[in-house]
Amino acid sequence: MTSTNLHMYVMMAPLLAAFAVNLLGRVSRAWIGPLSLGALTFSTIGALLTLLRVLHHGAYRYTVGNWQPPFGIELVIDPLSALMLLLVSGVALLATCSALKSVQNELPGREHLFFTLYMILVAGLLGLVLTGDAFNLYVLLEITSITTYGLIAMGSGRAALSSFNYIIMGSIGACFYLLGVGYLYILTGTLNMADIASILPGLNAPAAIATAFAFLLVGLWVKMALFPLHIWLPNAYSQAPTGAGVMIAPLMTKVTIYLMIRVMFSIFSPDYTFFAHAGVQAGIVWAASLAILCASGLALAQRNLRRMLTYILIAEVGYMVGGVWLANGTGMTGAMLHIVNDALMTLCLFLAAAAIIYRTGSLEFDRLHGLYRRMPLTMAAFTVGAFSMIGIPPTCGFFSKWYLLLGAVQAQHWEFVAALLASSLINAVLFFRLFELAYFKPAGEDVPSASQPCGDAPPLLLSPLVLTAVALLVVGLGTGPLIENVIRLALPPGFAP
Amino acid sequence: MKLLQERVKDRPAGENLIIRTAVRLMIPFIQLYGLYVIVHGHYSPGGGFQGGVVLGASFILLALAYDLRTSLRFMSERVNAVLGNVGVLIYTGTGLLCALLGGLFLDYSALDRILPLGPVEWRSLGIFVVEVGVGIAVMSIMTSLFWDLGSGGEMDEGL
Amino acid sequence: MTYQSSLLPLAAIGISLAAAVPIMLSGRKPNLREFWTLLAAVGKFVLVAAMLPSVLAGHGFVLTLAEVVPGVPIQLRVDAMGMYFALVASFLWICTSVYSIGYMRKLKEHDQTRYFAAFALAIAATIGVAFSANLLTLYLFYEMLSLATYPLVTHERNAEARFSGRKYLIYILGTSIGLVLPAMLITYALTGTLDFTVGGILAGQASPATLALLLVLFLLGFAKAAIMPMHGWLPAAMVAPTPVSSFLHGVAVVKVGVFSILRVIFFIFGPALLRELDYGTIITTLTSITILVASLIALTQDNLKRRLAYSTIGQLSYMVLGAGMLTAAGMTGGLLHIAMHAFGKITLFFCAGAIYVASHKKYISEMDGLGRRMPVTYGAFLLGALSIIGIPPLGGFISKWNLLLGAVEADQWVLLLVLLTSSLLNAAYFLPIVYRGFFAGPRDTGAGEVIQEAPLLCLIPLTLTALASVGLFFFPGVFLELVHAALFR
Amino acid sequence: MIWQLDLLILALVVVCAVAAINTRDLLGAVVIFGVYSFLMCLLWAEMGAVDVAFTEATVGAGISSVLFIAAIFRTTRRSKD
Amino acid sequence: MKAFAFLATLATGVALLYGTKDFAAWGDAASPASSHVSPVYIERAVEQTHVPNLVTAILGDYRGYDTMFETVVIYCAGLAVVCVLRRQKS
Amino acid sequence: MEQLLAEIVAKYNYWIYVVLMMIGFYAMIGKRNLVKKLLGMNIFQTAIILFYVSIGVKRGGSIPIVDKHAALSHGIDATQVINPLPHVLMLTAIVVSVSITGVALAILIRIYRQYGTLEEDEILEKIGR
Repeated sequence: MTSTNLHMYVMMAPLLAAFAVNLLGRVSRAWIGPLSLGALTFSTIGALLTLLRVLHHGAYRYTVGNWQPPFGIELVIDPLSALMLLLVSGVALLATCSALKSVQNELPGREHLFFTLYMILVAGLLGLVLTGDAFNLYVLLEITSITTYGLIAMGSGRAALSSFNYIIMGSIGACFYLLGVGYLYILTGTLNMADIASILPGLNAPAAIATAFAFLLVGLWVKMALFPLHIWLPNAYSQAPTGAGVMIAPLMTKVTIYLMIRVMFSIFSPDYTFFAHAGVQAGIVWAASLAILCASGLALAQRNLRRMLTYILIAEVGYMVGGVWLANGTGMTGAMLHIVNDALMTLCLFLAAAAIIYRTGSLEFDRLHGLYRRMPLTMAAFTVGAFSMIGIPPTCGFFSKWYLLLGAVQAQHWEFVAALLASSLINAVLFFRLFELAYFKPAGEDVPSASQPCGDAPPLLLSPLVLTAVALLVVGLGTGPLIENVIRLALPPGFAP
Repeated sequence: MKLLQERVKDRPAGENLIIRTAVRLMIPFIQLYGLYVIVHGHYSPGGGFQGGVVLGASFILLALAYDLRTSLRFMSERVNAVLGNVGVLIYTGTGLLCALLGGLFLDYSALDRILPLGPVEWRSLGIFVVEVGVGIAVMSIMTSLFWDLGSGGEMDEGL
Repeated sequence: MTYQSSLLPLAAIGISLAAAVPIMLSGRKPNLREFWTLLAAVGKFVLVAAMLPSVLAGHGFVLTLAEVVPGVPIQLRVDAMGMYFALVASFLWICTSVYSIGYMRKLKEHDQTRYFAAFALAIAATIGVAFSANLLTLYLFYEMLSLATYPLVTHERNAEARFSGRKYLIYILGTSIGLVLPAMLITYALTGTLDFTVGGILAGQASPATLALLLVLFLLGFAKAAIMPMHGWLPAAMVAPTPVSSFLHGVAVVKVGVFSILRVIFFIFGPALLRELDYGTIITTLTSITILVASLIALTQDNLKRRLAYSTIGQLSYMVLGAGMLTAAGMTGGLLHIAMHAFGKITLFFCAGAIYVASHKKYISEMDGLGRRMPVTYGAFLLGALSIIGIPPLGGFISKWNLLLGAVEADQWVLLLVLLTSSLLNAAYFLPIVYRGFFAGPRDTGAGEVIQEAPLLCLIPLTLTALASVGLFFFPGVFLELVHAALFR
Repeated sequence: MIWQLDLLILALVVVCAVAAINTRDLLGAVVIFGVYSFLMCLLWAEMGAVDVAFTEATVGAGISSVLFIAAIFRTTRRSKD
Repeated sequence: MKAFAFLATLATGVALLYGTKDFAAWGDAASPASSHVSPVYIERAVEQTHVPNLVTAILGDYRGYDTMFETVVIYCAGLAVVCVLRRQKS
Repeated sequence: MEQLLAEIVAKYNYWIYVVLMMIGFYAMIGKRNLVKKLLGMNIFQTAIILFYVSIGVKRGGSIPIVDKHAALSHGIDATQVINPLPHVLMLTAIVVSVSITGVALAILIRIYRQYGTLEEDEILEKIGR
């Protein structure tokens, strides 16, 4: 095992574990837990080592199959991708603990299938983070999509229909992306991102490049559910099996936003992205502001915890897209930081939702009464997550919001400032409404108390939740070093925060 | 006589001796062709994927002409699932082996350390190995896809 | 003032934060739980007091907790102004703890564990605000205080408490996220720092219009200072148990608001800048209106705690008004009023609580003749009221005298008029209570109902604070010294 | 490369695509789609993409159609548009 | 809905056609797509891999990473179908 | 005008691909029958494949399978062989396409089991009920 291949092992461990789970899991259920947790622990440690290595020795490139780029497929391991690697594997590890328990509960007898897809999804996300090849990105995007379709469709109720809608929208997104790649290929003759980036400035083909740019971005926007293109997300994420939602919700949109950053800066240059088309940059910030407001408003109308969280998720997508498109270093720093923070916050909230659903069987608002008394630790962690979403220091949500706001102030995009503040306030309303429900109404008014199991969720559900809540605080207080050591290096040149 | 009548009755509509016989005769050739496509992918159009599809098609044909149970007799569900895993594992395993042997991931020339045939030969061989893996996986998955879609997941009767 | 790195400020904050854990764990053993509370209270006071000599000698303490934003770490710093506030708050916490124990036990309140835990968190946040080295850190503790007090406000868990809780949050969180946060961001974007610097950081960094906007955002944004129109939460929050009202809504929370505003005025804008732009007028206008209107409303309130609440709103504006005068005496008076009002008002609230504990009466109109049965309580009430009205020989006189001086110094006769009128109004809404207590004939009190003094654990603190009010008139030394150090050194 | 043939196939492909999405009988639509795939595969073969054509012939016209038909047999042939 | 779909389709189509404006002529051997990376494949693939079918050579080796995931995609599809359709055995 | 005509003729493949793409896209978002949506998706994807294959074409080029010995002994003129890279990409795309179709069909079967219909509006009606 040489350290050159470390990131490959990080990515391959979940993939191989997936096959092992499929083969051994059908023999005995007992294999599933150790295999998946073991693989993900390995990945997390590996990702950590990769990150340290990148921080010490600088970014490096890796060519699969030892073919010189642009002939082979190139992987890029720079600070941002190493950070994402750690984030994805870490979040997946925590989510898996919870999923093991809730899947056992919801999908008895099909755990090995679930976890095979699940681990492949993790591998796909890890692969996405690493890749430096435009077409390889498409393939991996499809891997993550197809596993997600399957995982979501395993849910009950309207899951099948939601999954089908997701397939249609997801395919449109992927096809648009593929079209964009095609346009770039026809112009440059290569698929390697860095190579494309070096060729593009010398080309005289404004129409085709603009088209390619537009299609790549729209494709990714569909995948990440930016506001008007979000319609598939709330149903899909809230109908999915709990175990799947816990992992998909924090990671999918975040990784797609990371990909958008990749496309914007690794394929195109910041100059092209922001300044080549007058008004586009400002227009997108406006659109993101609108997205934040609308999604937050829609969240107010929800009466189910998980649906509410999905709308918040959509609003958060607006945060990050807007932040990147503010076109200054601070905004970008905020967006990148928010990728990390939002993944953790969403994970925390979805883990809490999973624990609640495990105990009470429902997430409708009128079933949440008296939860503070029944599940104090779960609710404490949930509260921390909610504070982070609202943006209360010293949870990490505050600091990324701080950078986003600061970027908006510097770029004089007051509409974005207003949207962010309004959405924070709406989040406060949303969560305090929940706290009130869970705090004031005594349990067992409408349900016989005998059927109400008391006490916190089992340790397998609770420990990742508490860990995530602690991580929210730790990451919040570690914002400075995180930005200084990692994110600052990931910004495109000329964009100091 | 009565026995014969019952037999005719039992037989689901649309089944036909000619088709069955023809299919029975064709299947070995189809499978042989599938294998050829996989193996000969280096020199002619085709490769693991196409060959795998052709191989899978042979089982589908069997399930179409007879019924699902018959095709399940030729290739049980369990074996099929294992084959699917094995196919993908061959590919990923090859890639990983290259990395473990000190080369880069999927760099087949690193396999030279097992048996010195020369890097270029190993590349050719590596491509062959992974194509076989793809073929096995695709065959298995295509068959399973049809089984499941054709029976609505019940795995009892086909179309 | 020189600063040396030290863990003391963190310890002073952390002791009650840490105490929350054993408090929660020992929920089933009330004695043990309250032992922890008292231990933390005394420990905190000792820690704060331990830093006092050094601060008086001009040597502060500093501790950087985390680097979060370039130029703006999460940093604790003990300077004279912070020391002054922390000293008041941590001393009064001891009194309140004792009082709480008596009050809660007598009333057999539910959820006492959560109550004491939240209280500990709240005081930690208060001291955190006092020791913040920059606006970001201050904001952090400010929010922490808002959230820690929410369970206290909604302690009763009935519809009214829930409604008040909502109102409280909407005002406090709404303003801090909606107004302070953008103001802070703009400040940071303009100057690149949020550090509390003597003389301010904003001078010459922005246009007068921007500065005016910032000032208004800060003034209204720190809604805990209850400057109208952001005062609505304070009367609503009076549904909380009386110790909460007395300590948090009489002292800690509201003064945190005032303290934050003063920090901004002195160390972000800087008196010189405000004087140059003549923006003191903005502050004085807003606060004058608040003082008069709040006093008038207080006159009409029959619920004792609500009357005290409106009185508090008026008195808080005194402090900001003093700072807004931008003269030496005015600023001294404003700052000093924090302590003087704290001792007076906490006495009044303690008395209100004692009356409730003893007689379950909330409305002033029901309290006729109570004073004769509860002479100690009513005596203390009188002292507290006199102090707040500003009559010598009580502490309130010193600060009010300085405020009046400041108004004269600033040549603001209108302000002088405002101060004098409001003092009259203060007397008008406080003295009748005492009068009714001692001289109004008792309406037919049933023979079976014998009203006695509240339990000893309630009486001791309120006597102590009342006497302290008197003592402060004669020995304001430490506080005066700290205020002078904060303002002029 | 014979451009007349090319154009003819392209025209047919478009016709088939339109027909496939407008046929109300789903089975018919799928069969037309099979034809469409086959024509596509011809087109590609003629463009020199033999491997793609081979794949499309086995997958698009073969497996895909069979899967569609299997699913339609399990569900319904009816379509309103 | 139909009108919206039609408009969206039209807009996409127009955008794509607008983009083709800058393309090199169809079938041009000197177009960038055919002159940057692919000639190297054509000229060196046989020498480097001993596989005369260039598509197989690229598929299996140069872009083998893609193909690996392609196999995983189809594996996932098979698995997903089983997940979705099979009812749990009681 | 003539130039425009020449332009159109020179790029007719692209035109056709755009038309196919539009047909498929329209079916995906405009049609209410779920199977039709799926057919649209397949048409969309074949359109993209057509586009990619068109990229690789070289006038007068031969198929990308070369003579091994000729290649090893005296090299190959790259302009005479069709660009194989788009073909490789499209093989992958076809596989992805069929995979997604398979999953989608399985989900369709489940939807049909659940609601007894494959028309979007009827399903929505049933859900609303």
